[in-house]
Amino acid sequence: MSDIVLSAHELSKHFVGRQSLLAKVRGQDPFTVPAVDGVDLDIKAGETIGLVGESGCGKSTLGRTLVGLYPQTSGELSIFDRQIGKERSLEERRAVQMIFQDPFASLNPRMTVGNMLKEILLFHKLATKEDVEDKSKELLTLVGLPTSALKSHPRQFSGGQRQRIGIARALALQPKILIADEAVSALDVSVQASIVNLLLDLKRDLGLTMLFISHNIAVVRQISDRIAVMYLGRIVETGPTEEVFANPQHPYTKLLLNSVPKMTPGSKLGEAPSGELPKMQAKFVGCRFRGRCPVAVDACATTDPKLLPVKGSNNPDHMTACLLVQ
Amino acid sequence: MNFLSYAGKRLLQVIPALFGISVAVFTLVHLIPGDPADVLLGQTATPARTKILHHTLGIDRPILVQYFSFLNHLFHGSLGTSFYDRLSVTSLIAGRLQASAFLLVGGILLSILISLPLAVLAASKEGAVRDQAVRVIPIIGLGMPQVWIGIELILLLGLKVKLFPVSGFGETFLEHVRSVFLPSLSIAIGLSPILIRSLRASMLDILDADFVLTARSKGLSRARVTISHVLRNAIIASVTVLGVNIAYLIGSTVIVERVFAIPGTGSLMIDAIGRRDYPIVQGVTLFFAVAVVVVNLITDLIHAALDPRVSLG
Amino acid sequence: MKAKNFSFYFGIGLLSFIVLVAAFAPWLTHYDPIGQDLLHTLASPNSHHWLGTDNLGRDVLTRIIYGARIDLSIGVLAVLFPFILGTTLGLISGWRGGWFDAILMRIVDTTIAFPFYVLAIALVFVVGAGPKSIIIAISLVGWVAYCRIIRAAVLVAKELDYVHAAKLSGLPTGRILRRHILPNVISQAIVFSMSDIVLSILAIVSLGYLGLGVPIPTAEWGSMIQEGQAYILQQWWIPTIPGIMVVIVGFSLSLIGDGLVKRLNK
Amino acid sequence: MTSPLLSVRDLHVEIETNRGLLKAIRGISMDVNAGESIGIVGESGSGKSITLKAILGLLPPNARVTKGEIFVEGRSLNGMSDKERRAILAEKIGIVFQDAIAALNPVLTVGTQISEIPHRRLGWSKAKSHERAIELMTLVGIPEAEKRLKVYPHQLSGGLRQRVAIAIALSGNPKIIFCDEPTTALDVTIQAQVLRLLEDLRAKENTGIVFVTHDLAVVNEICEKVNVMYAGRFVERGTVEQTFQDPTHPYAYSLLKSAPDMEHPVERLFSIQGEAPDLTKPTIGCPFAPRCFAASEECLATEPELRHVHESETACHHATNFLSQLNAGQA
Repeated sequence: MSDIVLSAHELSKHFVGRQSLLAKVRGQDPFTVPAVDGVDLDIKAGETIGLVGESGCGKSTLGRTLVGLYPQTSGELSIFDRQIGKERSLEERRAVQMIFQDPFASLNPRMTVGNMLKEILLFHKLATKEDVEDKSKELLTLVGLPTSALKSHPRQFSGGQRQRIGIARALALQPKILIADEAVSALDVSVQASIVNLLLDLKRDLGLTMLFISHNIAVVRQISDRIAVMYLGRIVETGPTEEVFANPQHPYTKLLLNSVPKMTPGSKLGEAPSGELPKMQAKFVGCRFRGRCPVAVDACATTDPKLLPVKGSNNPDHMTACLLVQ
Repeated sequence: MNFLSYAGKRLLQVIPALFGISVAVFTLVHLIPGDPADVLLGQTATPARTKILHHTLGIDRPILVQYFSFLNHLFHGSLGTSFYDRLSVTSLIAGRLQASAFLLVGGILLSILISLPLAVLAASKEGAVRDQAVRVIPIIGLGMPQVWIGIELILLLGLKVKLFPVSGFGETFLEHVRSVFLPSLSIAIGLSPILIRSLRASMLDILDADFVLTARSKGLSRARVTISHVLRNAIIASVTVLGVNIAYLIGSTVIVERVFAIPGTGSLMIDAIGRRDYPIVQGVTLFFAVAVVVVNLITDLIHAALDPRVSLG
Repeated sequence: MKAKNFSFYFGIGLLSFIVLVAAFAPWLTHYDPIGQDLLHTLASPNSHHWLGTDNLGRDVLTRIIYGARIDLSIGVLAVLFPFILGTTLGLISGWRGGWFDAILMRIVDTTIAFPFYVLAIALVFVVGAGPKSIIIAISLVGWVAYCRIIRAAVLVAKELDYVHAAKLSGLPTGRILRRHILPNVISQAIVFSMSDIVLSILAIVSLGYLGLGVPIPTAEWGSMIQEGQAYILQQWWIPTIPGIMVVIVGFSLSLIGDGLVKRLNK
Repeated sequence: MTSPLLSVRDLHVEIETNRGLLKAIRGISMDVNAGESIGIVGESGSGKSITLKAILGLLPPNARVTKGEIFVEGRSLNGMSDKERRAILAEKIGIVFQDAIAALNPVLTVGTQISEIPHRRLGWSKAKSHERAIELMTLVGIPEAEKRLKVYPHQLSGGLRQRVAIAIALSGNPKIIFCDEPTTALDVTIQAQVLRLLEDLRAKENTGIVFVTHDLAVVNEICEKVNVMYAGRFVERGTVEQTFQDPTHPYAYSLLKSAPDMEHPVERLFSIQGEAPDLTKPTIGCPFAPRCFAASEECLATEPELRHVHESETACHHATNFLSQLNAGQA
């Protein structure tokens, strides 16, 4: 069994705009938004991949397509080399779980924490009536919560504690891979740190494989082994974290990294990037970053660059989708 | 130009609703137990005469054919003829329109006059005594039957104090207004609890909005902030709230016309019910439904005209 | 907050008082609600008749009490069926969407286009007067409100992450609807049902006034107002008191409704 | 030394909530001069954005300033009529909120809103005000300003809306702009543009900035001085270099160590246990004591006042340079 837990090949998810009856009758093709437009991604067991990008780049849509909330429009998805279709078996569902961003909307307010965990454990026959209580307590301890939490409702917990409950729920199904969609973005700095530490512990103790989606680049660097940078539905650069941070190759990655305010004392604002955040168009000709790219050349207008290893880089994993660097 | 295209688009969307209404009204009348001929002929009914009457009334044809002839008549503006006085329903309704129109306009104006100031007063300081006081009105007011409000107004303002006429519609414009005042007031009192509650909520949203803070931070006087920032948003909110409650308002005119004996379309319907005059019941019900759809369309268009966020594309 | 709880319990107390009085009517008043006493017609309130007698000599207080039975029972019954039908349809159309939702929304749009009273009157006219047909008429119109409230709430709820999580854990749709969606949306329908009972009573009263309600001589607040209108000058209390009773019932139900909003959305 | 442009003395604010009376601000004092850039950093519930609103008198109906005095160029605002007070404050201070779509009136065009102060308050003619609006829009970097006068807020992107909000704040040519988390809702590259804009304004127009945020990195790059706020009070004040390099208050120190640094990932982030205190209940002793690694008996008894420790001011009985001690292996 190969060590690639989850792999996507040429994966796309296009949202079709609502079309008035009239437009349908006239046969106009509806306005489609290619939120995810041909993404290749392989996640190895025990690895944490950080997926970064600005709003509208499609990182959350990619996450929700991988987990199965959105059916993919085209391309293949496979877990341990077994391809999964649009309808997933229970087994396949259990394999990929998600932690959500908003601590207040990710837990059913009407259910106690205990009932929530019991419901899924019993449904998937991961526990029997007798030992479901103990199993639930184990999960709570695993995420650093008191076992007394079983009897309380979500409203009695702080933001950080609710995220821990969300993690416990995801882990209850013993998933092969966990997808964290902006899991710490709604938390204060101090609470954020405790959740990041928890995820790092789980990775160490359980060998957890994770896709960590976030717009917060400092947090992503803290937690990821590998980084993937997304822009307008495509991965434009990917590679080991230290490698990408040390010498970013794709112009957008460079722009992104030096736009981030730094903590080191004395560091002052760099040159301000120009241009607006572009809107998603139905079709792109040539490289999608051309409009804002400071080093664009004529060729960029015609060829749509693929994700290829960086020229002359000693690490084959370090890939980028830019003509000038392949 | 694109406001007109927006209006055109909205008009197109109204057609399915009108079609649905015509089907509903048609089936409604055809569900009536018993045979209209029995009612019309009464004791003199004989199989032969009933058969002839069925034929003249056209109710011996298959249901679908009847429906299309009903639609056909509709397109030519005829809602059939009354069983009793052989007059066309359309002309009967037209005769009563003026009274209903006065009542409706009076009801809307008084509702706004009562509800808007109270809602703004309550929303100006949430939780204050005046807010609590205004919020008691809907709690008590929701339980007031329209009929009862009418009768109490007759007692208090009509008979005891003789300020306003308690029935009829009068001849001249001035008499119309005076005689429509009490019924409009009773509609307004009936509707205000609902309006106050939703208007207050919309006012609170506006007054809590950050742009009011921005306006105040500009050092503008309270009056200026209200006029150029709060007012326009408040009007948009009021139009929306009114639009939603239009059907309830038009419905209450039926009752009020009966209580104050006003010769409006509502009382036309009630009399027709007494005499089991189906075509009139069918015609007036259809008229009311169309009226609601039209008024809703108007409030939609006003809202679109006032609120730039409504895309006119 | 003390005040908030007080008004909630005051509402419940008031309503239960009225319900108890209506239930134990025969023990509370020995008069027959429709028994005529033509010797003492239109008597003003006195020791025998605390609220006097009406134009047929019937004891007004007794008719008010028996009237409560009719109006409250019809009011509640007329809300039950729409609550269940509206919630179910709203749940399905909110969750499934597609053609089911499109058709249902067309039906809802058509029903809403009719002013409530006009449609109720037409329906009672079709189905014939009497309590049973009033309940049918109100129910045929009333379910629409519940359907819209629940559908709107489901459309919001199904995008929340705890529903996504339930889907991801492979729970069947039925269970997700039953344990994750319904408990969170039903509260809005329950709160609305409080004011809906009042609306139903108002409809009964109005239908009674138009002669389409509960047939005379049964004691019912609407027909009492209608009959009492003629005597408004001298015996003003005959049409006024039944109206006040409806206001009191409305008042208590509104208090309960507001109290429920606090409790259910806590 | 001329008196500071704006100085706030011992500001107290209380808010009525359904959980009781919340003491949101328990004594804040600060001075702001033209051209200065001061950061107010704190986590949610620390009271940082209420401070700005309290100074400008923009508190919601259920909140009140219960104590404290505000001076503008040495003149006290206490005892002034509400109208007078608003006029003086509006002349000197502009404000930018976090969510520009909510802070701009949805039914008025961008041009009208920017030209409102010149036209309504400064009494300029309509034409002159529109002129000024275009000037301001260009100043804040809105391309084709002329064409965008007639546009409505919902038709603009997040970045452009925030620039309009800044243009409005500048329209009364204030000496200082209060910024309440202005870039939190923006993407990183757009945030960089807006921060650069604020920096240029300070350099060119000498417009001071009071910047409220929870993002320590932003304060590090744009502010000269910083006030770290906790439970309604400043717990540490000083220059950014000093405070970031060598924090002297345990909370400031912990906050700096729990924020992930883009350039120096660490093995494990420092996380502060427990939660911020509930300010509807009276606080005894130092509010941070229950979560503080350096807490002692004394901390539970009396709440420390701000005092000078090295170059910064700190409200802590055991204030010391934790970082340097740590490096020297003592803490």
